[in-house]
Amino acid sequence: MSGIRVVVIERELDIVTARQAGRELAAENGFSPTDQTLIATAISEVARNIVVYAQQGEIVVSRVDERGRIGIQVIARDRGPGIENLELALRDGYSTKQSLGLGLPGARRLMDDFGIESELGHGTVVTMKKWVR
Amino acid sequence: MSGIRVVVIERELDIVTARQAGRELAAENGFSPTDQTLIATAISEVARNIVVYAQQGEIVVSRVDERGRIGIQVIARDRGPGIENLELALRDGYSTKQSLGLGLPGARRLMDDFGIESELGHGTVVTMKKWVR
Amino acid sequence: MPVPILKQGDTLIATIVAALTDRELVEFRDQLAERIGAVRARGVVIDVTALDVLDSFATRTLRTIAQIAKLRGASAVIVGIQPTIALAMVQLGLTLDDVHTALDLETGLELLRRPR
Amino acid sequence: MPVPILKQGDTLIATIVAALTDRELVEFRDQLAERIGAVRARGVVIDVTALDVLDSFATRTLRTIAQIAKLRGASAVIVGIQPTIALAMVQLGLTLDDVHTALDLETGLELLRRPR
Ligand SMILES: Nc1ncnc2c1ncn2[C@@H]1O[C@H](COP(=O)(O)OP(=O)(O)O)[C@@H](O)[C@H]1O
Ligand SMILES: Nc1ncnc2c1ncn2[C@@H]1O[C@H](COP(=O)(O)OP(=O)(O)O)[C@@H](O)[C@H]1O
Repeated sequence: MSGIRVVVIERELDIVTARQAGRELAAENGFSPTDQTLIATAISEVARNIVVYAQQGEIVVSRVDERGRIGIQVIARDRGPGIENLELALRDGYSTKQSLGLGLPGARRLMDDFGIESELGHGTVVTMKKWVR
Repeated sequence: MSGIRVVVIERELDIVTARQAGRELAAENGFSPTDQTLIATAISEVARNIVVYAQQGEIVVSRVDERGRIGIQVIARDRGPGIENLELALRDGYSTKQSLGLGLPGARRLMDDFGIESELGHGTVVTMKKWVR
Repeated sequence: MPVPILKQGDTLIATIVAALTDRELVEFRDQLAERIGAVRARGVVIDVTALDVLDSFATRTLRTIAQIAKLRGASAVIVGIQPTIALAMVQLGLTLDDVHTALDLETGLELLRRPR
Repeated sequence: MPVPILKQGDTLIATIVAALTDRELVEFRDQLAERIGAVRARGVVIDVTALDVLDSFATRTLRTIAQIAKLRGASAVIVGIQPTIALAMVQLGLTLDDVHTALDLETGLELLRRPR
């Protein structure tokens, strides 16, 4: 029951690896099958964004324990181009690649906590958590 | 026909208790079944906000008599994180949890009077009234 | 209180018998998604006649249930929204535009029997 | 891993047997479009039972496949979306409104046999 997994993201296959790592850690920490799928789906979205927009980066999934509350934390981190307008990027349907634009706002809905930091030219960090119910 | 009820809000079940207390008081004070439902729905929204955003707080429903006008007053009070931008929070569709964002603006439409005070780090108080027709 | 889900032919009938907490509603959502598969249901009727309030959370969950049913190959119909509750929903700003609705169980079942 | 596409009468049955990368999904899309012509298919069933996740990219690709099939004269049905995956899709904001869905292979084939 190790508490942390790091998946380097640089190819499409790594998206699958990352979401499977997240699902396994969630299963080990008592998340329901439903929540395992929600977490895996959120990871898939942010991992794909790394491949598409930043080419490479990493996903770190870890167990968290905040004042007795058990959960899982997902950090998606890259040194890509960054996001110019975070408010826009979090809006349903907004996409600079004419894709669905549901990745970031959707991941936010799938998880309990969601935060994003980005600096143009320096990269993006998405931090998400979900708590065991 | 007591004129005041206090419901402590700290679990989801308390949302149901609070809206039922509001409905009963409204019924006792001559509100139509339609208005009873509108009041109960508004209470449900502000009570859920306490559970979701502040974890705990209370709902106070009371009979009011302002210069012969009979009504019901609902106060929803918590010591949660407060609301940063009240104007935004009252806008249809605005939500920091990616939910529908209709709770506050909807409750305002359901009631006759609606006021909200909030201080960051200190909590939120919503005060609403509806008059017997 | 769990929501009873009955099977009638290839249709599931779920009758919400009392005010539900958010958690109970979410559990009902997940059970229904499972049951559709277990009984190979082609239609689902959700009777909300007994609900005291349909607030934004409940309405969103009902819409989610209808969308999940569709992805599982079943049509969902919400029946029994009472007049005062319908008014409250409209004033809140909730419309269920994309969800099938019918007056009551009978008309809901009729709606499902039509060729889809 | 390529997606096997079988022919049964005038119907193609494609079974996704494991999590697919984006590229594999796109290759599957293009192969299916070809095969519809090669076997003169009137219907296509895509079985996604084994998929671990249906995220926004996969859902968009499935919708594209259904639309391509339509333009090539074949009806497409997506079958086997599991309950937890259906929930994740709805929460993401994905609904497949315009695409036929059925519980499993059997009901999917049934759906295609009905007069179109
Ligand atoms: N890691 C990232 N690096 C740079 N830009 C990003 C990243 N993730 C998201 N974005 C930007 O935010 C927009 C919205 O992202 P998202 O909601 O996932 O939708 P989509 O990927 O379908 O466009 C993207 O179109 C892109 O411009
Ligand atoms: N009691 C509260 N304490 C802190 N923030 C609140 C409270 N009530 C509402 N809010 C904030 O106001 C926003 C809008 O609330 P609301 O209109 O009820 O929509 P929703 O709850 O669907 O987000 C919420 O997303 C939240 O950020």
